[in-house]
Amino acid sequence: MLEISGVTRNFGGVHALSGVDLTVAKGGIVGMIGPNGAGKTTLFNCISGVLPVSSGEIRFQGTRIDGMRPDEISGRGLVRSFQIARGFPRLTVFESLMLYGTDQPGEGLIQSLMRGKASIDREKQLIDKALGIAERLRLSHVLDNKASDLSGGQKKLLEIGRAMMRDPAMLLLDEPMAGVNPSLVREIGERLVTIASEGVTIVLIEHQMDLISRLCDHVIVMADGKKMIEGTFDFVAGNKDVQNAYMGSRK
Amino acid sequence: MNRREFLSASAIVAGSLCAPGILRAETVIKLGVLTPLTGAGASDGPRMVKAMQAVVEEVNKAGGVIGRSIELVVEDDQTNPEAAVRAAQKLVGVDRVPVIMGTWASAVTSAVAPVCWESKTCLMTVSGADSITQLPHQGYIFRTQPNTALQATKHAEYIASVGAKKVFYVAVQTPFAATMREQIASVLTAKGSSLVGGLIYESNKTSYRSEIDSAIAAKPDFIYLNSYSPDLTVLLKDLYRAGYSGGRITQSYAYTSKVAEGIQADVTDGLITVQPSSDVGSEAYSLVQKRLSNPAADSYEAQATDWISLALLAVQKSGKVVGTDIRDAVRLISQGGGTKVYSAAEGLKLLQQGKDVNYDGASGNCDFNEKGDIMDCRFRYSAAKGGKIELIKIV
Amino acid sequence: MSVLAVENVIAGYSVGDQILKGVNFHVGAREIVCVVGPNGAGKSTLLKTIAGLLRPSEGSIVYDGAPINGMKPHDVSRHGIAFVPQEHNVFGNMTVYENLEMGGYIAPKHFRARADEVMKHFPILLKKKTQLARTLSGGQRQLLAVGMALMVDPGLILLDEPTAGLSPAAADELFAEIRKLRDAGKAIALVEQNAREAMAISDRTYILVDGKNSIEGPSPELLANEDINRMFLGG
Amino acid sequence: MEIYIISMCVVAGIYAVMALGLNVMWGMAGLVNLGLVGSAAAGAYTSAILTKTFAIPIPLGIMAGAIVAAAVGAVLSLVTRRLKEHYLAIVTLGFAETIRIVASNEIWLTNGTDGISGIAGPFRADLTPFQYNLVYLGIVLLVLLGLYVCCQRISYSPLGRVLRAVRDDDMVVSVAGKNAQSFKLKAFSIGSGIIGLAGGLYAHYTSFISPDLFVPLLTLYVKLSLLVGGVGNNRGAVVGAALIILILEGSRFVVPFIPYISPAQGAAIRELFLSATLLIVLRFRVTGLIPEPHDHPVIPRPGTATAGTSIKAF
Amino acid sequence: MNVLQLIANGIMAGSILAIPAIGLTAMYSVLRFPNFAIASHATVGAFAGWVANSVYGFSVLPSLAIALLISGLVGLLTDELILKPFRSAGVITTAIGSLALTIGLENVVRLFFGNDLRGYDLPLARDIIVGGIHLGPQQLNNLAVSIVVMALVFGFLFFTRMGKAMRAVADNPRLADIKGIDSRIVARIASFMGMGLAGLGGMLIGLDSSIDPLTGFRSMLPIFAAAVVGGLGSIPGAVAGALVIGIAEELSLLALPASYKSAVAFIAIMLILTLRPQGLFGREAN
Repeated sequence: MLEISGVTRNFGGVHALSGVDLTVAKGGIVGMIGPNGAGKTTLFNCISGVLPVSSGEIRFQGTRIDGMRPDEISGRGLVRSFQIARGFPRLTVFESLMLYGTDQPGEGLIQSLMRGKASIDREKQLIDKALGIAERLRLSHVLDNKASDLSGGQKKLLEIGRAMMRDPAMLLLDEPMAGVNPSLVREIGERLVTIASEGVTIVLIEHQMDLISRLCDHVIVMADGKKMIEGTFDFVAGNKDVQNAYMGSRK
Repeated sequence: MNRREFLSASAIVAGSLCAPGILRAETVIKLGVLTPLTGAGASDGPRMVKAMQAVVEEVNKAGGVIGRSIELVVEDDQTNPEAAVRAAQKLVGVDRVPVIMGTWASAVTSAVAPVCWESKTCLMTVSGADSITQLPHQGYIFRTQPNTALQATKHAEYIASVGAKKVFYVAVQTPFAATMREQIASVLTAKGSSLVGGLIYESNKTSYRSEIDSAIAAKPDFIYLNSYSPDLTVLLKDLYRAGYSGGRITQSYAYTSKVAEGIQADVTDGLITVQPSSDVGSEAYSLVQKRLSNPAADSYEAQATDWISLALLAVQKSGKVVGTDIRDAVRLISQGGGTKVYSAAEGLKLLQQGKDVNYDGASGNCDFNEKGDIMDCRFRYSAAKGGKIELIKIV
Repeated sequence: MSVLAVENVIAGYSVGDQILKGVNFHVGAREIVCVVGPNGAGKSTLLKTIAGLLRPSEGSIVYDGAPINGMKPHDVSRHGIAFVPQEHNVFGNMTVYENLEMGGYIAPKHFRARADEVMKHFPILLKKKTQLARTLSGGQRQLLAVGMALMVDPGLILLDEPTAGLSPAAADELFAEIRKLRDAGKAIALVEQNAREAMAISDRTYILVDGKNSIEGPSPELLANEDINRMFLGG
Repeated sequence: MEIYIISMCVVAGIYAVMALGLNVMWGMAGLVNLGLVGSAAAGAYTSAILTKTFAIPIPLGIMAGAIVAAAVGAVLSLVTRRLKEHYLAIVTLGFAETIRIVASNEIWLTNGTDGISGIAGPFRADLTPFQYNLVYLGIVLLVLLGLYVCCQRISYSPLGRVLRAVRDDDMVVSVAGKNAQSFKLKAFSIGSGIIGLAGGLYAHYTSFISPDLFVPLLTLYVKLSLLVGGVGNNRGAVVGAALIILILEGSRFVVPFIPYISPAQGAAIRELFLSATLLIVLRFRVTGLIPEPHDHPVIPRPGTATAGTSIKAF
Repeated sequence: MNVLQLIANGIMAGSILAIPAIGLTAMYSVLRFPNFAIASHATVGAFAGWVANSVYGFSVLPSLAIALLISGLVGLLTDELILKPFRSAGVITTAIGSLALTIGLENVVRLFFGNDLRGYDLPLARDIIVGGIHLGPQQLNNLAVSIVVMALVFGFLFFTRMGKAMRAVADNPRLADIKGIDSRIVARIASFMGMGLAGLGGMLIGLDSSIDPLTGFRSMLPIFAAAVVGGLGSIPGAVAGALVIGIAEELSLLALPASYKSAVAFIAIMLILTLRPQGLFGREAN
């Protein structure tokens, strides 16, 4: 579904990504782990079009997407979240969810001035959808709060919720559970499994190994701007190099 | 702001709007002054206000007009047409002045002109754009500044008469800059001299070296500086530095006594200034010099003196403080066969005795054509010497 | 006897969003204490709160017998606590030597002697003395950041993920330097992702979970504990 | 007196229209624009030239002016698409100055610094000045009301939602699948078009325009109107414009009571008064007199107490 | 027209702009908002220098020092009392506050000095000709003053402890805070220095022309343009930007009427910023 070949990205001479080759098949949850600075977030930025690649190719569902604008990539059903929750501090949670809705005729000038039926109908559909997602993510009670008033964990939930508003084919989640309290972590985990079972492919950057081991069928390990190894969690965790690079017992 | 705060704020403002009306004494005649006190023209406006106030004081001391004393209501036009229109609306709407004097920038005059003629208010101005008197103003506009053709012709004749063969024209960007150039060129050619080049520059720059260089490159023996004070200072300094030694001429309103104070004398020595004037040894002009204690009273001060004098004489003549009557009376006291008078006070005395007067002003004879332009005038040429201005001649 | 005593501290970036929900934390003299825990548990926030970048809404922070909670960062640093943030911890557009000077801003008298000492300690800094800090490699930058902290001869050094983004070799080197500092008499508090390695060089470890102390104890003991290994260290 | 108050209301109304336009750009989409007089000039000149030279009806002229101004805004948005806050500010300021300089120089088109006079006003010849002002006030209020409704609708629509999201973080807007650049362009053209319309209204009201009208001072007044009224709030834009005119005009009546000052000093005190008032208002009401509403629902959400708020949206 | 002469004129014009542009950019790098009050402070400096020179008879150099000192002090005071409370409200609000302040100060000057044009008591000298190019001694003096001031500013920033602290705050305010640098004091120094340089620039502009309450406002746009083109926050950038503006305006005379001068400068700015959105010497925002 997602094919990445030979992707590099330089920041002023420093290689953040130095030739990443990997493929993500349709379905399931893929974990992406690796030490800080391994290039995981940079890779997400490149895939989502937020950063241009320096070289290499990225294909999504067979179409080349490197060089596309972020909105075009998002429009193809590839949606991401951010590691440090980013978003719209002056929008309410509800508005933030609604914003992510696809196919909104009301975003046109004429429709917004006329309050056309098409836009109102679509708005109603999106409201139902947003309310449903808020319910599932336990955000219903904060719908009218500004996003800037949310706790760190709630911001993370909002990021997931926003992404789900787009009915994505693939979700790239950058540490969605960081800073979320443990009971909710379990809940989000289950939610992700459900989402995945509905046919959404999820790529998940995460540091909590128990989560990775529980949720992911497949794990990709990144180190030094490259893919190091991939496989099942047990396979990966058993690898000496991985233990050296990630777990930190080098000697 | 909540509702109550808003209401009380409105009440205060409404109160202040009404206050002048309450305080207005029936006996006072209010005349409007609309002139730049801030913005680009701000160095000229206050001078004109002072000149007018000096006349008002003199007349009030002598008993006023039609038995009433005079008060000037001064508003700032900010040298901006938008602000000026608001100020003009206030003068005609609130103070109900029959005459507005003192607009300076042509754009300001053109902008307030419709407000004036529609409210039947006279407008007296120094603005130079020829288009102003072409407006459909029904006679309400009086411009004491000679029109471009008149000025250009007379100035060019003078320049040719002092023997200049190659003249260069430098002008700040104004509505009259380009037409003046054409007129000067044709007169010069007719007089056997020539215009070797001209440039129109942008105001408000801190240096005009390159402009001056390109002027000097044409090797002129005379340069016409059609500028306002801030630019003129820079131009004169840049000409001096560049070693230019030919003749220079400029308007007296640009080279004022204040400007002279700020520049070293040898930079300006030999600079010729010109201003419209009536006669050799014009009595009106010497009265202005005395009244303002300024031997180098410039064109704007002279014109300001004339506006207020004309307005007061016209009120006395018509016996009414009404714009339309003033409009109709101006020509009755400024031209024709009456006794020549050179100041408002003098003229008022004669008018009160039932005599006819013909006001000859500090800026000229003040004879207006049907468009409101002055018909003909002479020009007073002076030369800067040691920081002072010495009369050369009046032509 | 603790150099630093943090008691029941509650703090966060905005009202109603507390990240530290009652943390107790002590650092003794000549001791490396390391703080580990999952992302978002409040490890960095703890250090920032001690350094004065965040004002605790409750609890007390006592350093060397004097309460320092609520102080501004520059006052905290004058008390002898040197904080090395995780990112942006050097002045990129200033030279290495100028960075050291800024590190010792509050003690200008001893600047030259200290700078020489620090550069003797970290010879790479001497070599790169006149280079702009942003041209240094990640590891060199971290060394410079630690070097800047040493310029004030602090009693306590707070290090926020000093090995983040470093190559294993550079991380090893840095950890070795941290141990040397401890041996030279400094108290050090260390937040690390690189949990095992950090615990290996530290004397005591705190594990924070969701803004609260979860487990604390001597590092070797915790490292040897199977459950802890599985739950927090991914082993 | 009445005619003066009416004419000031006309001017305030035109300021308010400009403030509404600025609010679309700055308040909703967060795009700094210090060159709004450029848009006003484009609108005013277009309408003046078209109605004068080609004798087309005034409403059509004003509409054409708005369209040209919107196009100018679109071009400006494209040129500045990579620029952030302060850089955008200086470039837009320069853009407006460039338009003014072009208008001063291209005499064949704009009549240069002479300006264009005798621009037709609706029924102007058949009315007394008082009636004319009254009629024009009616027109301006009608236009203002119409635009206010339009701006409210934009604000309380999915479009407004996207614009406010662009204001917060245009990168995340892109990730949300919206072309942030095209929305910035939309905001710039809509705002610029509204300001151009105000320019046209002004031209036909006073019958005269010249390059000197379109100086940074006017931008400043409109900017201050919105800031004092409340950035991001259409009502704030209108109230702020009224307040600025109230301060500008009200000070005329206060200053004459100060003894021992010359007229030039009086003018200085008036401007000081303006600047002090603004500094004080901004100091204590940073969000303006009518702050931006908390949320902008498009239609009421079922089962919420805030369902009533969308009545504001018309 | 002689291209070299135009370039020389452009350098002269630019070097005067550079001084206040440095002040603006220095304040920006520490306080992080574009301070429009630079215009009124240029005027304040010009008038302070004028009082020293024409009223008290000081010669030009001490008058320049007084211009710097007075406008610096006024800058320090107005920043502390008026603008500082705005800073928590955001960049744009502070910037607009500074615009209101500039109108206020301009009118304070008008209130006391009136609108008359004033000139400094300063002997003018004719140009000297070097290799076919006219150079004015006064302008060479101005250039020299500009260069000395730039050197002093650089010296201050790179060789004094306070200057380095200022750079440190500009570079990374939070880290500077951690390292014990009191940002309030640095902010005061930045305000003093920035507005002092504005005042000095105002007087230099006045030396070449004349002064009135609008002296600063007239030059505000080119000063801002210089700082922005160079990259806000970069001092070499401010100098380069000022030279670009100065030279572009003069060179435009080759192809366009003089009345298009400023427009050319703005088009140059737009071109440069389209190619380099962060300005010539600016660093790319993250």
